[in-house]
Amino acid sequence: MTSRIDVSIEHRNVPEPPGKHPNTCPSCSSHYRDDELEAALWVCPHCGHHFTMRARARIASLADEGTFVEEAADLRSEDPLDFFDLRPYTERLAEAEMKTGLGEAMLIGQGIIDGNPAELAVMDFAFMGGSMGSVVGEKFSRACDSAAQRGVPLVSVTASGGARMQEGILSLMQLPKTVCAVEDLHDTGQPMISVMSHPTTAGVLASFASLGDVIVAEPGALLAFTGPRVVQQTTREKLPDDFGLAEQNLRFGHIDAIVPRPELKAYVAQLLRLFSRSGD
Amino acid sequence: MTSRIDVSIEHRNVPEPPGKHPNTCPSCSSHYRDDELEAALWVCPHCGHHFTMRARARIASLADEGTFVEEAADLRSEDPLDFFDLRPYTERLAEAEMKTGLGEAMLIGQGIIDGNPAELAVMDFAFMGGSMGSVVGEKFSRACDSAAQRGVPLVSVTASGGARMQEGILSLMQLPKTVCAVEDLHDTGQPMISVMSHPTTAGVLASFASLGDVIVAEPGALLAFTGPRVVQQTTREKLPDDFGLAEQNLRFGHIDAIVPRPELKAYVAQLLRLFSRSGD
Amino acid sequence: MATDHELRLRERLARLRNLNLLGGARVSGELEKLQRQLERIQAAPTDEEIWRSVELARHQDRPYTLDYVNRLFDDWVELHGDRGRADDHALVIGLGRFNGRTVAVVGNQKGRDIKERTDRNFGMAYPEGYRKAMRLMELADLHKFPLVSLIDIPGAYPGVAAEQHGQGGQIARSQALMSRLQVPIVCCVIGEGGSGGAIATAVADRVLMQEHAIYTVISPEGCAAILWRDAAQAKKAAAAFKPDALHCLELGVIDGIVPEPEGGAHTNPDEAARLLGESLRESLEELESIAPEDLKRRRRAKFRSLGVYA
Amino acid sequence: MATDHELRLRERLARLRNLNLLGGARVSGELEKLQRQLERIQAAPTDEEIWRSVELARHQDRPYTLDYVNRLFDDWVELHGDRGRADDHALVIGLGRFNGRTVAVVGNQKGRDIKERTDRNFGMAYPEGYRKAMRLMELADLHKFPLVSLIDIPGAYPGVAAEQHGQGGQIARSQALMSRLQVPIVCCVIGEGGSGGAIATAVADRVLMQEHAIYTVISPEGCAAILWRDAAQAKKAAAAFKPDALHCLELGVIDGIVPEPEGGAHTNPDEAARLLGESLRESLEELESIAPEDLKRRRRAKFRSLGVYA
Ligand SMILES: [Zn+2]
Ligand SMILES: [Zn+2]
Repeated sequence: MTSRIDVSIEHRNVPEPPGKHPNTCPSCSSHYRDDELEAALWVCPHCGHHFTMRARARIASLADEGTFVEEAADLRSEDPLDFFDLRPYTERLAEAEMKTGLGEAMLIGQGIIDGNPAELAVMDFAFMGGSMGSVVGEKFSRACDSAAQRGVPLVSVTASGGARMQEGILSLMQLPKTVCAVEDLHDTGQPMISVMSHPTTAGVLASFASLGDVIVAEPGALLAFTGPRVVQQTTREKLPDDFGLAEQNLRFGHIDAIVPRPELKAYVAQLLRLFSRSGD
Repeated sequence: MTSRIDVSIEHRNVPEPPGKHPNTCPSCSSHYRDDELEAALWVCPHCGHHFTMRARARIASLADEGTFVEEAADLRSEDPLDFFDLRPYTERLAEAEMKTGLGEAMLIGQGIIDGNPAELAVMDFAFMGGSMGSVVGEKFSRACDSAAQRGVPLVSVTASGGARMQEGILSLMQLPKTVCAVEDLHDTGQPMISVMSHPTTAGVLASFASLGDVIVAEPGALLAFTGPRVVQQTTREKLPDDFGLAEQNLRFGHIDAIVPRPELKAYVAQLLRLFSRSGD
Repeated sequence: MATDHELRLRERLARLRNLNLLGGARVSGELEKLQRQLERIQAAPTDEEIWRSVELARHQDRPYTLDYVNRLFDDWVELHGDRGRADDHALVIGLGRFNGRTVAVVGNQKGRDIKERTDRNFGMAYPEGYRKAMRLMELADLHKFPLVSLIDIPGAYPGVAAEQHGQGGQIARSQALMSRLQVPIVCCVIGEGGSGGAIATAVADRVLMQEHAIYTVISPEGCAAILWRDAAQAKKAAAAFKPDALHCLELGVIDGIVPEPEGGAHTNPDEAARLLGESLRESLEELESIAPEDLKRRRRAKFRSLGVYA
Repeated sequence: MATDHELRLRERLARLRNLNLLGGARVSGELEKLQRQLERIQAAPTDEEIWRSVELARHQDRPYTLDYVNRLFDDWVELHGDRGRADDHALVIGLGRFNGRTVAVVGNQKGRDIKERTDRNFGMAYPEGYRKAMRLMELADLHKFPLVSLIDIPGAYPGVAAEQHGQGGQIARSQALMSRLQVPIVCCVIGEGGSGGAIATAVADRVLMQEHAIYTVISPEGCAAILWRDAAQAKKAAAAFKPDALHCLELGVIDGIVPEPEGGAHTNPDEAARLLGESLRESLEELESIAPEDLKRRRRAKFRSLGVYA
């Protein structure tokens, strides 16, 4: 066996350096109470830094009040590989559910966005780093079907470190699974608006998230297949300052726009109006 | 009016520096008699330089003996603009026909290549620099139809400095015209093999020549939309040594292969076999 | 600033309007009819008039794509990038609401000041720009949005990187893609329609030109440099190859002429936009009843008919 | 050089062959049947056996794509380039004659010596490589050539330029394109099927793995580095996420296993090629009678069914 480049490419990109309080702004070090950040859509009122946003808060910020109807809420991961690293997968799952109050790293359901009916598929980074296992793949796939059946667009909001390693190769299979689901949706003529929030990396970036008819990112979001740490470790290259960030992705032509969170709902609603068939 | 970048982008790329005898190899300065070069397929026996090859010689080198049946031989250019530069267009046309024995810069017709029936569309640089006017466009377009009707592939061999300026905007319209013809051919399931010889530039490169299912170039051929002289004059950039040459195009992913002329017939025949529907 | 020349031009165009050729920017798809009408026009544009159009088409205050977009399309969202390597600012793409329905828009974009001109490379797209346009075309086809293409490009960019990135091939593929689309496509040359850079996004069901736009196979300067061996003979070259709208109409290369305000589009951008909007609306309405497969077939047949030979 | 380990492995595989699961490289598309058969297999691969496959899949003498191509396809013509920016040597494409008809072939390609390894970037494609693959797929679809995809890639390349050129998006789009093709697609993992780099060209109607190939969501070293915080625990990681062919078959991720010669493919490349050829032939024959639209529909349905949840 010869020496070879290490190719550990999927990798969870931790959004904030560990140790700091989650409500301390990593950009300007201002500190906030939960309710302050909640009121500001988790955007630092001082410097504009976009904190990672939880899935339910995200839905509340996009869907008109009281319109969201969750779907497939009961789906839960199995442990097809009997996976055990330092702890069993089942234990990690239970802990994640306890901690987040969510059954998985994605919520899907029907909602109305500024008067425009849509299907929503929203990820939550707090649930095992937003990693994509069988349930995330299945939920996204069902969201596509629900959108197709009701003849409405799909709006996805991603936040993911990549694959769910504990599901092994089945995790990789969620890439083609979600890709095929988007293609089935497209065949019915419905669009997908992809909103990439921090971080959208690895398997999620390399599948459905990149297939949006329009791709919008939040400011400062890391959007990379391989995160900066692994790239640096592997290639010893000097990385550009904005390596993998939304701003770089825009410059390189990968995304359509960077939209600050307070303007996101109006922006998405405008797109939904433009894509609506009825022409109203 | 502000000062502006000069955008004289179409441009005849003269294949050999003027003044030298045409049978003197521009690469190694060996000199040959016509019959010597003819016997060597107009490839320098000393250094391998590929001389520009006349259309009838090209057809003889590709089609099995006696199989070529020319089509649309009677088409002649009109002078829709009453074009006059230093001399009238009509005079230039008459002179070109006298000099080359050809009615236009392209010959088309049916032929058999190593047993494989095909349609041929072959350009001749000696006729007004292989420029593409209405007749070249129409002939190419008819070649596509002939291939479609007979259910055979099209093999094009290009050698062109670009647009026929004397036909003004009609010359530019030969780009979409030939592109649409290729698309109509493709809709019938027939392929086009594009052989690019020196030089294939400007309007011909930016239309049908680039739409080959497989694109083959001859060694050392200049394949560029804008030739090196104009690029240098306009941008003052230092040009790479192999700027625009087939070798650079291969490296940058624009073409499939560089095939020396003596191997070209066998190579094209192999492709024709692979593309043949019957599977034989 | 209406010169004698402009007045004469207006007069001739007024006559043309009476012929119902350009009245209210009327566009006729029937080439034969147009040609019969043109035969009745005695005076072809003079060399001076042709050169005046070259100057107006390049006028630094002439409205550019975004000037029209902002006036004509509601709910405009500009999209960005070729989804590969770059976001070419010499070409803008986006979606907007026009005449009550969503259209996809692609347009060449020049810059106003030095900085913007550099950023937009004087309106000359790189190969990445054509890819960006193709990305929009595919979006339009998938969602059945009519495509509006505004042309204003001096020519494809003569640079090392543009060649290395496959300029010729991308221009060819953009045309090929347009020939496959099953949605209505209306194109208008709003300034310079320069060579391969222009045709890359001009394979439309209806091709229009503004009154003072020019549509050329090569810049007058480039033509003069080659044929007269003197770029200063540009005026002579323009007179010889006739890039003006009337000649293009006469040759069947375009389907209609969009009138400009007195003195040229730059004198009254609002009015220029209104006139352009009328022509686009009329063209799109003509096309919307045609079956998608027919659109494609007719589009190809139209371009395959262009050329004069015996 | 057949070790004790290898002998045990051969023995177990001989048993599997008796179950008619792999006999003559038989491939069954019926997942249920396969799973019933698998239930009868008492012994799952041991941790040692899994690691042995990791080693064999990466063996420096293992046959690569071109080794199979040269043995299996007549009239082979390698094509080049993404028709845009580059010709990525980490991935080869071409046309060849197989079983009497023309097929399009795409395959990852590693290098043999230092120079070739560098030239082929250790088999790791850049985004341009995925574009090159897509170009071939479009050619195959247009001309109705079945597509054969051979997978042997450690993983997508972790480099600055790869990110700047949009690696994630290209991998997504390559999968999307495969899900739209209307020609039969057969894929075989012939060495390492590493993560996004592998799946980019693996959306096939029939997905096969060679007996000692591995198919992974992340390299064992990468997994160990993240979960155990120690890349040296790679063997433990491999045992946990089970990248071997039998487990992949059991999970329904692949449709069949292609036997290798005694001791691994590298011990007898001719025989390995013969066995691979048999499996490809069988798969293509199964698929050729299916209507194009059905192929596409079933392919999508198959991938959409993958996953285990409650
Ligand atoms: Zn802050
Ligand atoms: Zn020589």
